[in-house]
Amino acid sequence: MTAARAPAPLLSMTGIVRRYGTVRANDGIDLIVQTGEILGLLGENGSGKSTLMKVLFGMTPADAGEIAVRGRALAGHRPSDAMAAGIAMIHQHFMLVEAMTVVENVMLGWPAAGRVLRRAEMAARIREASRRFGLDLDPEARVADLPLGRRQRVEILKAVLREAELLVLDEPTSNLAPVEVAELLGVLRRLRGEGKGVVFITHKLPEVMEVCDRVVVLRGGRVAGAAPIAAVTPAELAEMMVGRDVTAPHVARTRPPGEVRLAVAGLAGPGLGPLTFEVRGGEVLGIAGVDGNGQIELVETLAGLRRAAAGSIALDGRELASASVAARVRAGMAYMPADRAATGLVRSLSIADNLMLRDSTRPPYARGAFLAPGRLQARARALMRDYDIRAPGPRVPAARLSGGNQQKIVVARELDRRPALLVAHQAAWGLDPGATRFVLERVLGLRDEGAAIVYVSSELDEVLDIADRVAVMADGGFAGVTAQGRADLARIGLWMSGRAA
Amino acid sequence: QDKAAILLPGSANDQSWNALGYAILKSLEPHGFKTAYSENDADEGEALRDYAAQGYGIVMGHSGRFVSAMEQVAPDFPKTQFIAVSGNEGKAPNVMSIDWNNAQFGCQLGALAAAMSKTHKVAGVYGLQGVPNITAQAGGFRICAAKAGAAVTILYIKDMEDAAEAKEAALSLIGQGADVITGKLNAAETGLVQAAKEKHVYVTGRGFDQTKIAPDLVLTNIVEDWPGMFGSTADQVKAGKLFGSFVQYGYDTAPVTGAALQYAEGKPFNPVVPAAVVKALDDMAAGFKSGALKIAPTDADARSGS
Amino acid sequence: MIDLLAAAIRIATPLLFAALGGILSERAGVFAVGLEGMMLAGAFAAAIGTWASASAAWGIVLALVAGAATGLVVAVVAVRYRADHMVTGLTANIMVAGLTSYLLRVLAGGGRPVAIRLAPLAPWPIPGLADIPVLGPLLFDLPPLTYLAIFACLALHLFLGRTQAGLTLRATGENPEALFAAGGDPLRVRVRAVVACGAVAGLGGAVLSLQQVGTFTDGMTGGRGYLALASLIVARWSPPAAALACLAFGAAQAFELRLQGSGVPLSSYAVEMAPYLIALAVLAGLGRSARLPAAIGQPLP
Amino acid sequence: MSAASPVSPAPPGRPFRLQLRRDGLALRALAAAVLSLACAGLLVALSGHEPLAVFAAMAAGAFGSPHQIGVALNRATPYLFAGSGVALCFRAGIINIGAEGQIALGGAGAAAVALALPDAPPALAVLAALAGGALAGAAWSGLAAAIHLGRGVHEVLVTLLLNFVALLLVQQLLAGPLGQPGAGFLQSPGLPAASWLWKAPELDAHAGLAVALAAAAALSVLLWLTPFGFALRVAGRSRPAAAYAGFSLSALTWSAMLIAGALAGLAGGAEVLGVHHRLIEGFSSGFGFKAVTVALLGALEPLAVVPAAVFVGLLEAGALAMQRQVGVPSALVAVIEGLTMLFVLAATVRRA
Ligand SMILES: Nc1ncnc2c1ncn2[C@@H]1O[C@H](COP(=O)(O)OP(=O)(O)OP(=O)(O)O)[C@@H](O)[C@H]1O
Ligand SMILES: Nc1ncnc2c1ncn2[C@@H]1O[C@H](COP(=O)(O)OP(=O)(O)OP(=O)(O)O)[C@@H](O)[C@H]1O
Ligand SMILES: [Mg+2]
Ligand SMILES: [Mg+2]
Repeated sequence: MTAARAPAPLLSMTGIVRRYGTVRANDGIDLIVQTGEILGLLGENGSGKSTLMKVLFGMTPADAGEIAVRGRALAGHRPSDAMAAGIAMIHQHFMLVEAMTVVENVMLGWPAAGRVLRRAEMAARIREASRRFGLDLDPEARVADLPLGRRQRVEILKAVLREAELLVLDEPTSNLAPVEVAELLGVLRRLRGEGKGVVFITHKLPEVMEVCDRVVVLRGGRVAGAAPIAAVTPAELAEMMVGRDVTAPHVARTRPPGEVRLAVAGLAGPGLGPLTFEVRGGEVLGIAGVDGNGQIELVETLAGLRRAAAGSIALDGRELASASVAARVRAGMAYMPADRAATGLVRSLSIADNLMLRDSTRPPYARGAFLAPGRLQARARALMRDYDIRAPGPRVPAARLSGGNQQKIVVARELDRRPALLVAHQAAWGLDPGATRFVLERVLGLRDEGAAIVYVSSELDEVLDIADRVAVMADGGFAGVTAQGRADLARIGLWMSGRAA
Repeated sequence: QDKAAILLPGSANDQSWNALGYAILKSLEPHGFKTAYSENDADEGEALRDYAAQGYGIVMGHSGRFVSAMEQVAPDFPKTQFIAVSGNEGKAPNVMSIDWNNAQFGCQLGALAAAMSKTHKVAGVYGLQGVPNITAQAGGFRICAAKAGAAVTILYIKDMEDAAEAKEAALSLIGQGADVITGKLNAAETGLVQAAKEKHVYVTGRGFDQTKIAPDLVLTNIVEDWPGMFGSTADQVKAGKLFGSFVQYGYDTAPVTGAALQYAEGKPFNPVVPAAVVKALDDMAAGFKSGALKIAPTDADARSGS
Repeated sequence: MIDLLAAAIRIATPLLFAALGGILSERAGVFAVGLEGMMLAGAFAAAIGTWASASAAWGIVLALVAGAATGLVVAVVAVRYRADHMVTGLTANIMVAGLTSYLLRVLAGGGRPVAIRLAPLAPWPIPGLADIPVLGPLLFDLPPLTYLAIFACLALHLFLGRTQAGLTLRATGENPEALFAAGGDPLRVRVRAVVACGAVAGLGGAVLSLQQVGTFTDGMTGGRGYLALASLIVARWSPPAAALACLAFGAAQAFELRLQGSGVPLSSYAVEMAPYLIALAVLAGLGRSARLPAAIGQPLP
Repeated sequence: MSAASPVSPAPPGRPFRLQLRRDGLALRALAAAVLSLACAGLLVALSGHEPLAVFAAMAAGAFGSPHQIGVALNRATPYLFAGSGVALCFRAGIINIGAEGQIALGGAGAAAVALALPDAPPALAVLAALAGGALAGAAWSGLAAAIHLGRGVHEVLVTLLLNFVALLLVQQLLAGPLGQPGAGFLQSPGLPAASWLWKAPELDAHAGLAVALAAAAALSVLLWLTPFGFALRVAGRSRPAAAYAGFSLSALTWSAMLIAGALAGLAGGAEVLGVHHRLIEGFSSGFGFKAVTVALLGALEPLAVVPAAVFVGLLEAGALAMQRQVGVPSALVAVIEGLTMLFVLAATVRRA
């Protein structure tokens, strides 16, 4: 490198265009990343962040544009070329083989692992690297048995071990507990210290403020703005992203909590309970805690997807612990599962079909023994309007919507039923601030209609914003419950970290 | 020109039953017939109808399975003679079945096997339990071998075309002490001979071809004389006569006996068969011919096992 | 007993080759319903190759080639053109059944049915070992393709577990997108796996025609490809377990023949159900643990 | 559902989706047809025959006369019955390849009922016999469902293995209680004429086709216009989503299997009552596997299975007639059939 010329940037992308049918996911984007820099890539849902990074990594071809790493144009358009150029990517949906062990996942496609696999050597290197970065990992563990936080460590280790120069992380913090987020940000800083470049995609502005050197904001497939982090405030960033105010909603309570609607007593099952709690009409019980502490067991047992080993679930006095899912829906229970890709939606079905997913045997969707396709389309159009689901029409498959709009389908379906009880799990997962606010507002609206709400999220801020009472889950039970909200932050933190996995 | 066609239930290259059917057809050519055949025909009724409509005077089906379809089609083609080879029913005026007397030859094989066995254990491998000509041959074999003092085991396999399975069946019988093996199979018959060859035990086959595989071990073959059986029938059909009956050939219908024991051309038995045994078998044939000896095997005689 | 085991080994050999091929294909994410056709193609090519060249070695080579060609057809239609795996396999079976029978007549018989006669491959006793009582005749006095099957089983086991290529193949069946993201080419892996599946299954056919009966007859595989498919699922896609499963199937069939011979008061049809019923009972006993490769049957993105 | 992963980022399990490629469909289909004809022509030439004459004979065999068309329609009937049932199962993500055995037993059931009611009046005899076929088929698929759901054995294996058992069972029945004593073959006595399916004059197509068409139409309505069909479609694409929607997966599996089994049973029944007029060993050999092909060729849409089944029926009727007219080995029929289907598959239908 000569001193005379400025060194070429680590990465430069120019004029990237990627069209999906008529949608211009990327519409002429320029992006530069320097060595030793953490670049925050922001933008609301569907603004084109993931697409840009997939183009970079060769997961999807670009329609136009150029990519250069250290001034040298990328040879081809496959992940292998990107990796050869020193790029590693941690995808929004992890690219791990769940049935395989950690060490197998690390060795996959890695020439250094040898044609005849050097298993023991690789396992040792994994142990060594995980010590260096403070990421505790058992190389022989099966990925399927790992919680999401651990899976992410596998992805990070893969990148680190391959000595990637540029690391791309697409929403890596969505599923992490605060402790794990802090850990991850530490790892990113360490990488920056080693002179690597990082592209960090997130919807959480505090994380951006904490770790990034510079931000680039996308909107509608174009660069809407860029700035060094020191020059912007979170509010300005939010403004740049969505063009309006997206601070936490303060929906004024229109009536005080009423009678007890949900009464859970001695509820227990594998990895759960026994738990006893009540939720009143017009009350939000927030459940915080590190993922993997019984949240999924609790919500699925409430929703009827898991059998309770013991205990009772009474909704408005009706015992539902052994009722079928369908009976619970009929009794007024709504449920927004965390796993919208596989459970909450059938992505290959149309928006309309997804809107009737849990109500297909009831009017207005069914008329006698038959479906009423005409009414379905009309109803779907109305819901799309009411819940601001942005799509060309109700016949579009859900898979073609951005994550935020997909989540709105779930919200519309579950809230439109005017349920007596809403069980919401990670309801704002992966949503941009605007969409998050939208969901929270709708949930609070339901509260004001007198429904009981159980709001489960690993996002403590979100829980604190919305809940009347906060319970913290640990080891399948409640480590503590408080009605003090933020005033009790210290104790909540203790409950969460005390038995954190 | 007169035309004759045959429907084969399987493939003409099975080196056994269907190949025989093909040979039957060819044997009609010297009698002045133009011939056609179709194998594995998935649509027997349609095939019969098609050939009859094309003016074939003789339409044969090479298995008892075709009788059923013939009964349906025949009324529409009164000038065509339908013949089920190895069937055992006829229907006036123009559906007939021809077969040879499996029981008589099965009986001879039984006596031969018992005489040649040193362990006094003999065995047969067959397919399609319950089909009359199978019952006749297997039952005849058991009755006469048992009468000659041998212990008899009979096995049925799932598929008369599966040589590998037949070979396994034969090997299991040999493993249990049987040292003479017989059977009535199609493509699978080869498997019997291969097993006998590997384990050096005697075996009977269904054609000279099988003698060639193991000349020192094949005792004899039942060689079916379809040309003989068809010869007179075909000539009569040509002359305008139609049959609607079941004709069974055997030693009692000489000179056309329907089948013969043959080791090689003109040679009924392997040289290893002692003259005394040959004499006994010839006497048996004479008995059947004169009517002094009669045999009518039942399902119980043809049962599987010992 | 020894006799039963020897029979089980004989019956298992063609099944094992096909099952090993099937493991390659299914582990790479392609349903191996075409095993029957691949075996049949192998059986045909082995017989006709040996007949034409008078050398069993050529027959075996041709069996590999014909099986691989069948695999290639399946791979092109199911992997490249993303047709359904199940139907592609079934259709390939139909086509191969017709094609072998047709080519036999056209190539060997000038349009006429023809009989091919070959001397079945003789056993190769291993000097020294073959004379051990009991074990010798059972394990060390086997025909060549049986040794090859045992070797192939071990080789495949090591390949899948110990090599980068094996890891890549398994990843293709579990999560092809992850492999793609790791720099691999799932399409190429699948195509190669299915072609290899065909070649190995073709050897299974060669066992039938060349080693066991010394001739080719139409449809001579008689459903063994489907039994091999069942064995590899019972075996949870593991080569050594597949060897055991095939042996178990072989033993069940050998047992069935002996059961009939012992004179149970049942018709032969009822007794012949035994191997299938035993297989079902074993599967039912194993219960729910079968986990298909996660991406099996799914088209590549 | 695994207890360990709280939020699974994995794609939905076992989605089952077939699509017609709409882009340039006509062109692709044409290319497929031309290619398969070219390959078939090459093979014909290999045997020393004139390809054009062979194709002419094939066309005549398929369309040559009303009777030939009727023959083709009769061939299509069992494929249509069984194929639309298979389509329903596949839509629900249940890979049922047990039609082969269900058809065979359906034939046995129909024959048994027809023989048991020798004096029944025609309409009653036919209806009762068809019901007997449907019941027998459904019983067999029900057995598969019970083993699959009760013991967790993969449905492909259960249905596959039960096929072998079913065929042996039919042989056992023919060797025993259903057999015609003294017949030269494994077959039942002829069925009373009252139980024969009505045949259209000229065409000679039997009434089974009409029933099959009605069944396919009914299935299509069931699939697209009822909550039950919706549940099936959801279950076929995502099992977790179906559970979440409140559908009982075991109930869906039971119903889809029973419906498919009954339809396969009807396929066997119609074949026995309409074509053979008796139960005869091997009457349905290969029907079940071909029904799977037909179902997928029809993109798993019961109404689209109709043209797929008729296409295969015409192809077979034409090819079989062709071998009789020209004397090409019959194996060519299977080759042409296989080739055409592979080309059509590659060109038009894909999983998505
Ligand atoms: N495979 C695809 N097919 C069709 N459209 C797509 C596809 N992938 C993305 N899109 C569209 O491209 C646009 C950009 O999507 P992208 O996933 O890049 O957004 P994003 O910024 O990552 O959003 P999020 O924050 O929700 O992850 C969206 O409108 C989306 O609907
Ligand atoms: N033949 C039909 N009859 C009635 N409604 C239909 C029919 N085809 C589709 N629909 C309805 O229209 C919606 C959209 O149709 P589309 O063709 O996109 O179906 P799909 O959901 O993609 O399913 P597939 O691709 O499996 O056909 C369907 O989900 C269904 O509700
Ligand atoms: Mg994204
Ligand atoms: Mg569609």
